[in-house]
Amino acid sequence: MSSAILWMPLAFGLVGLFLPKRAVGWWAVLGAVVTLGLAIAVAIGFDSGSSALQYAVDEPWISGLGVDYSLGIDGLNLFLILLTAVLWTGGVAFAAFREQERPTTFYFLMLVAETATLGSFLAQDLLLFVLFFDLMLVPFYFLFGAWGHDRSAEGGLTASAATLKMIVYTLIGSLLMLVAAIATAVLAADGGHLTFSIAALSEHGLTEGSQRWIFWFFAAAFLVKMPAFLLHGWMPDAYRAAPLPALAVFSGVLAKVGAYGFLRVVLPLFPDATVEFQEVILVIALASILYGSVMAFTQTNVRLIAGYSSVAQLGFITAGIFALSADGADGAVLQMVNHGLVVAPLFVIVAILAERTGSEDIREMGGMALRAPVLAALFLIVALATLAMPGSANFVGEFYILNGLFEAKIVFACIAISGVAMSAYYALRLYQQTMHNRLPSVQNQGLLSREIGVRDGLVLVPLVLCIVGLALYPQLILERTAPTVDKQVAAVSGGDSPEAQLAKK
Amino acid sequence: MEEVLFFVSALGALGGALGVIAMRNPFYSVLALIVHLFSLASLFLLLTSAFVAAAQVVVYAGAVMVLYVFVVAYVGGGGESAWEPIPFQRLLAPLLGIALFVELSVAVLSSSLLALGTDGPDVRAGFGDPAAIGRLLLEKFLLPFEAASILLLIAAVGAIVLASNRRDGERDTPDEPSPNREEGVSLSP
Amino acid sequence: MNTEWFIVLSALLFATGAMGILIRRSPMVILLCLELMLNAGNLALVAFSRMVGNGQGQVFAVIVMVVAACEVVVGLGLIVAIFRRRIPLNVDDLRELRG
Amino acid sequence: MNFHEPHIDYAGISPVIALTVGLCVVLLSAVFKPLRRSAPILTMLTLGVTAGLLIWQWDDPKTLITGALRLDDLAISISLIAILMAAFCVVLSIRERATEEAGSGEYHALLLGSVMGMVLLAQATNLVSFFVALEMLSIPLYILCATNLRREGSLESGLKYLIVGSIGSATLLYGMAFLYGGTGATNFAGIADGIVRNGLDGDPLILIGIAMAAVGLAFKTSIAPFHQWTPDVYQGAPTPITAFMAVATKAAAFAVFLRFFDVALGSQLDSWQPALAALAAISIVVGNVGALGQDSLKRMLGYSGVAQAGYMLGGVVVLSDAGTSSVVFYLAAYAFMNLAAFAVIVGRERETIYGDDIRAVRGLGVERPLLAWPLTISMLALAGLPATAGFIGKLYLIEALVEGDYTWLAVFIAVGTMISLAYYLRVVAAMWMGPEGESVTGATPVIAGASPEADPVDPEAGRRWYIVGPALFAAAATVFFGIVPQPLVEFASHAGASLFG
Amino acid sequence: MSATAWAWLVLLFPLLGSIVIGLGYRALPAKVAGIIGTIAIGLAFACGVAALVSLLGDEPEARHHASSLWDYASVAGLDIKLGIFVDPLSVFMVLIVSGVSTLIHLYSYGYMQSDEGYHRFFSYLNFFVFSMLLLVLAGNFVLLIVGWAFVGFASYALISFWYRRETATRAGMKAFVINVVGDIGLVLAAFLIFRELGTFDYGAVFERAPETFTTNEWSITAICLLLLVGAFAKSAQLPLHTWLPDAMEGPTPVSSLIHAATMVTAGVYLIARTHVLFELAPTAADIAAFVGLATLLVAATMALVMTDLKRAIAYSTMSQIGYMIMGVSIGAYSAGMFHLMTHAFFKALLFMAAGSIIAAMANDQNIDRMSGFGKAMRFTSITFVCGALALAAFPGTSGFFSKDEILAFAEARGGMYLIFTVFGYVGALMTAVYSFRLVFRVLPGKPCKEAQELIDTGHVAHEAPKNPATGEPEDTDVGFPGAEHHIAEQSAPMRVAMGVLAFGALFAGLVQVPGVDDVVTKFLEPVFAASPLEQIHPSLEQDYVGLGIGGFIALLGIGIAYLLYVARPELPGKLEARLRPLHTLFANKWYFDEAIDFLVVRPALAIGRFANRVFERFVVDGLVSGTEGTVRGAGGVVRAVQNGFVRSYALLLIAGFAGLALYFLLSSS
Repeated sequence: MSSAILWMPLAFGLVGLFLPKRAVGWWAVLGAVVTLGLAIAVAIGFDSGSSALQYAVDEPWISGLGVDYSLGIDGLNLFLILLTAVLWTGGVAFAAFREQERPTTFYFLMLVAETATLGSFLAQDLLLFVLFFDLMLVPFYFLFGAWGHDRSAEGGLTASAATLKMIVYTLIGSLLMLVAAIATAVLAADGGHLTFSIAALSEHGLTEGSQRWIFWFFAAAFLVKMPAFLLHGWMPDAYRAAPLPALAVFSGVLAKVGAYGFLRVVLPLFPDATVEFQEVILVIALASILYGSVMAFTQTNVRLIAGYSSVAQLGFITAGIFALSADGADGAVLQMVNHGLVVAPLFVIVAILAERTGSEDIREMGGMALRAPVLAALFLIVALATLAMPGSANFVGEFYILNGLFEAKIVFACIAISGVAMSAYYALRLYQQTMHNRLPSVQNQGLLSREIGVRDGLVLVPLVLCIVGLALYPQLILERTAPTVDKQVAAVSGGDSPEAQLAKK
Repeated sequence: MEEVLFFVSALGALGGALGVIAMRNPFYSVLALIVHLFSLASLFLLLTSAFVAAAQVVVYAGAVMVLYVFVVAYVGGGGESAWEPIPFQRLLAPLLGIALFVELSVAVLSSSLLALGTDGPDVRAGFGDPAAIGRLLLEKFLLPFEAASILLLIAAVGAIVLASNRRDGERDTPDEPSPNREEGVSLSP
Repeated sequence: MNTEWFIVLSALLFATGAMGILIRRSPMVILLCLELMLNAGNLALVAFSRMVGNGQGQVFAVIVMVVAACEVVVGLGLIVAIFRRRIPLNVDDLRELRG
Repeated sequence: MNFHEPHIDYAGISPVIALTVGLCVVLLSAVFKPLRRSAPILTMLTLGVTAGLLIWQWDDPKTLITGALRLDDLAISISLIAILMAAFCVVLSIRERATEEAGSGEYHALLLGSVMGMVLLAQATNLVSFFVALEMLSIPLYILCATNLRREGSLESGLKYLIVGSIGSATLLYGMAFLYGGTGATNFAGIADGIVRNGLDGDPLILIGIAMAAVGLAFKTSIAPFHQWTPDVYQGAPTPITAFMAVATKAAAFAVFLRFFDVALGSQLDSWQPALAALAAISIVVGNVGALGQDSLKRMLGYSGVAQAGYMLGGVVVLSDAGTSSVVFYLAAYAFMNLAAFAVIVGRERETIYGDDIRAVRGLGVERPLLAWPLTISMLALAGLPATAGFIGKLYLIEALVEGDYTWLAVFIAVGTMISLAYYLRVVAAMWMGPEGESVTGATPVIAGASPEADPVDPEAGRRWYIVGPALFAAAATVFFGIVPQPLVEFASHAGASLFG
Repeated sequence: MSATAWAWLVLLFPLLGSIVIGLGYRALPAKVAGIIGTIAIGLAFACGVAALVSLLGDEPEARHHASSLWDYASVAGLDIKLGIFVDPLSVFMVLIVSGVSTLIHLYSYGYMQSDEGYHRFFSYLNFFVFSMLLLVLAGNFVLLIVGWAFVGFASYALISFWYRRETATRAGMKAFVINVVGDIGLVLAAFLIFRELGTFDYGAVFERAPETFTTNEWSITAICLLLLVGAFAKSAQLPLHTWLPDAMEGPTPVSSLIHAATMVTAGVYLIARTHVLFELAPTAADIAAFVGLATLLVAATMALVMTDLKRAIAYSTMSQIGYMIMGVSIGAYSAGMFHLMTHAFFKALLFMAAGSIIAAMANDQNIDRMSGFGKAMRFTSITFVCGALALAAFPGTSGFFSKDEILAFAEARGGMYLIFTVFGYVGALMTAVYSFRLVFRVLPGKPCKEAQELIDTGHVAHEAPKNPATGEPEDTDVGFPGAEHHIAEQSAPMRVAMGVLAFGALFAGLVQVPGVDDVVTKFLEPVFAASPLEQIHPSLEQDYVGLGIGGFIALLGIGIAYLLYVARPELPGKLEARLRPLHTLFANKWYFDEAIDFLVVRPALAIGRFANRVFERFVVDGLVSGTEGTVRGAGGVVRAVQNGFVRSYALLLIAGFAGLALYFLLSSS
């Protein structure tokens, strides 16, 4: 089953290469939908409450190097997989509604990207994880570079330059991670049988000394991918260059892989180092929250507002993970899903706005709610979710994160929470500047204010419904993820379960 | 006696070598090399390796050098301008030469290998004579021997490929003689 | 006569050859310098062969001579070819490829 | 005089014999007019037979001709790689200007000669055969580089290669002399005992010998700082030849590198290991930074070759089973990656007026997808991105390095790879993301298009089977072994085991 | 049916109404939407009554029920259920909220008629009511926070209802952000509570708190202070009050419902709800009381000088809430809640009346331009006077009793609490003055242009409406009352609403007249029974003395107002001239906005600019370009060395060899 989910998009993509140009878009949508169906089936069949791997596959792949093809689903990745499937369906559909140049290649790459992303979530073998982690970038390199926008006119970079920056920057991390991963396996095996299976590796831990540097190699990869403060240099240019359908899934899912990696790999494998460097990472996370928020409410380019806001959001997630308490981590996982569900529609809306105004600068937008009440309503919901309005699942996520952080490191929590206020400001500012106030200029009013079409509605509404649904019942995710997440955290926090932590109170 | 011979031929070899690199005109360099080769041959004799000495004289001084002379005569030995285009080359080249020499000699002199200090064991007669070499060539070193022969063949082919003028014959005799041509003529005996 | 003497002499020749390559610009002379280096190697081989008292070094030397001859032939062939292309016979002028 | 003829295992040397025969036949074909056209076919035949004989000898190690050669899986695997490259070189040479210049027969004969040198070098276990084989490998290449006689660049590369190469081999020879002097033996095993017998552990004489041998080999494998011939020769030589020597020379040289330093000098590990590691690091850096911003693709690949050699040297440094296997694996992968790239370059060289300039591949994604994909895959593979053999190769190397306690070198490889992205992806960008506007066959470019040096343009070259075929095959293999590496890993581990098992 | 079941229904109807109207914004005709909205709230009120009944059904000490639908988010030891908590306090609030809301919906039904955004308005309004009810019914702190934020959002949406008014949208943003600050306070409080008590559930918290905390220990004090942050932000207490006057940008019914009657009193409710905690942290409670007092006085001073009708009333709201906060903080819980109720009535009424007048003035809110509406709009002016009387605590009106109960309690508690009584009366005086200042400025005198028109034609045709703040024309298509605007006075529903409230304003006080009856106190008894402060009861004498003083002050204030604004109209100008500095201070709202702008907004923007212009460019990008530059530089070196001279290649080769050899020689033994 895991394998089916993993390879389905690729299979469709390959077939798509031989279809006529007109059909290929819909074929890709079909592929995404089928994958989504499988993912949902898995989610339904998922045995909540158990922290064990389900739908596990484990075949030797390169026996010579101890690399196995082992996949599996547990609370940690279940909903991330679902998220991936959902967002890709949305993104591909959104693209399919529009003319793409060189469609065959475009959709092929989109589907390859989906497989790669799913792979990095499904992989239970450290090296397989690294492999997919790197592979993810390749299709996006082409998507951003070949279908992206050339910003050199606006004093930005050309698409290819921007993406080169992105891929080099992000691969810095992941190549070091490759070394680190191998080192982990070799040191753990120390002469014995070499294996990369994460489960097996977490059995016999490494010495404190080697954990230290290996931890940072992994951290580098994950923090860049998020991106975290000071490592986000690639983000603005790449975000401005990227084609929106691809960007929607990119910032919706790929950023999460970093956070996911911390939970999946770093915590169980390098517990001592994790504890040792907890503060350092927390500081970085905090910086990301504050810096991201500040930048977000000074930007005027919608893409960058969204981009920096996700820097801040990922900061929250990281903070939650490194609270090293069960509730913090639970919140982090929930928040990963939420943020994905929020940021993707945000970019879809950005695309719709850009189509109407012909600009991505909020100073040139405004007053759209008048003729497009539905769009306004959908946008409003998304915006409120973005600012983690209490009552939204995002709030629950942040609440858990901050609560965990509050118990672990009270000061950090108090600083971090100021990010919430700022998020309120920038999210609402984005909404108001585009939907409310006067129309900026007379001549393009008709263009400005147009209701969204049924097709875009088909993409946007389901996503918004997901947001609303989760808002009503976040427990849906929490109760399934909690067992696994708590296990991962227990590996670090000296194995006292949440109940035990509670008993201390 | 032996010493004298050694020093004489050593000086010859060295002088020849220096001549090669000092002479402005390639033609003279070739001649200097021939001197060098002969004195090497005598050194080989000192080392009781007659066959090598003979080969040295025949192969080198005989065949190779003749080839050289022909080519030099053909292309003409243009002298070199004194101007050195590469920065520091003039400075570094000798330094490196000296460094090499020093390092190599240090390696030899500071070696703990006792045999170095000796003339080597006294060998039975016929050491290094054609028969001995021949046997070695046909027994132990059969393969290199054969390979070397193929190598010669290849080299010959290569020389043909590079130097032959069966394609574009017009290129053989340049319509206006190349500058350093007369000189070559004047040099050719 | 000590083997050391021979080796030191060969080292000297080797260095001389190397130096020659570095300072001479005519390809012919450079080829000659290469010959010097190879010959230095030969001298060392023969000297050692005498020292250790087996003929292998001498055989090696003989084969090296063959190899040297091959190099010379090829080198001269190249020189002729270059001459045909009316390129001045000066290695410093052959620097179309660089950077 | 009593003469014991040496025992000769004809099965063992059958590959060499086959090559020799083939060489002579091809050479004769040049003489008889009617046979002129047949030279390529004959060459392919010879290579095929040789390959077959080698595979026949697989997994049956034996020492040949009084310890001159040792035919084991390492030798065979390396020889096979060399033969593969040669075969593709033959295919790519169809309609190549250089073949006409040199004459088809001679050209292919020289190629076979070089292959023979490689086959021998891969098996050499004796200083003399080592030296001869090395020369037999090099001398034909000196000539082949120059065979495009009309191009000044070609001649220049030939001469440069000859001069610097001869210095390299002279140094090597001198080093061999010292080793022989120190141990009184010429075969590797003998040298190993000699060092012990004469108590020369760490003796300057031996060490200098090692140093000089290392220089000679480092030169052949184009390790910095002995690499400088590489970019020039790669750029100047006819592209099929570049493709051939880029991989085959490295392969053979690395084979003897491994064998010589393991069998003969294994005992001196402590003294040469750090030095070689340093060299590896240096060439990783030099190669990668040198390749940045190169407009000539062949030149860029030359520099990247330096870097790749640095990676592989890592496998030699650790001197272990895994190390050897990883080197062999990487060489095999490298063969495919390079092949795809060079095939495309050959094609574009012939159909555009830009030669091997990066402009030649601009907009290739739209114009010639069948060439664009192979080049893309090869670039990504060289950059070590996943789902290609390049990734597995790096993985293999890094694993060997970490096991050999050379993690810092592994980190160097990672860093180098990052830098390399900048120039590999530049090519990819040119193909897919280049400004669509300018057409490739536009106005005459700045480079001397009209001069007599210019090769005739064949606007259809990008569609010819002998260009597209190899490109697609190599790209497919690159991806295949990226996804199903097991067979290649088996292959490589045999080679490793043959040296250490 | 149990009380909780009814309570769920109370929540259900407004929500349904909101959704139905929202989704049917195209299908439903305007009137229908209005009717649905009103009915939904009416039903909510009915269910509230039902809940009350069933609650009165059981024993006084058993009058609290918790009920939950499903686990909202409860893993890792957090117990967050979707649960409500029904007890007299919440039911009391439910009744006030739903009751007043019903009337205001009724009023809006008429008032908003000519407005394009009719559906949107009612959808928002219903959603607000839902949120407010959720707030009061919430069974745990998390849900409280949810409701708390929802009302904040609803208020934002309604303040910037005319979303093409820059002033309106800005005001909305201000309100929202300040409210978020409040939410953060609550969230942190919740964290602290969970950390100390391990639960968010009201019942559990109030149970465990007394045995967990010792009085005034830092943690409980911190909790209470954080709760206060939330309460102050919501109830517009100093210094978080600046959003309230701006909130008057919204349609008048909104001001009357959200920013007078219900939402702003949430803070009072919160303190009453968590009184258990506050009694454990007297310090915090006293702080709250003092803040309340300060707000009461400061706001009153501002109300004295405001020339904007609605803003003046808004300040009076602040000041009245000051009374309530003061009351509940010093322990006069039932008194505080009682004042909350009466205030809801008369303040809602005042706003409605003001609304009618403003509508007649075409949204011009400047009282300097108003006069003579007494004749023009009889009904409105009568109700207006009723409201003013109640606000001024005219003897016998509802405000009279409720306010004095608080002050009397303060007196009874004695000690430093006497301060509150004294200043309370000072505030009362000002209250009387400013409330009748409004009355005398607007109603009597020679009718102004609009009023005159009204008398003549019965309705006025205005020129296109303009934004009084900026003077730019409103674009009426977003739902701003159009030019041809029938005067609200005539529509029946509004009259009904105002009538009922006027009745309430005048006579609601009679439900507890000292010595006669004490319905509210009795009803709320069970909630506060445990609290020690509940034992304090002002004696009857204290009560009546208080009432006397109160009545006298009220009359005095009205007198002063009459003197100033009717008998000697020139006096105010003189006074103003005399007390120039004081007046400017008041008129400029004590410079609170400026202070906040200087302390918070500007620094934030400055940081943002720095981050953008300097940090991002030089540090973040510098990191990238720096590395890149180094690498490329190295590349340049390599290529320079590759100079094409074969001899220099040879040189490097030999040099390399020399180096290598040197290394080996040195490493040789």
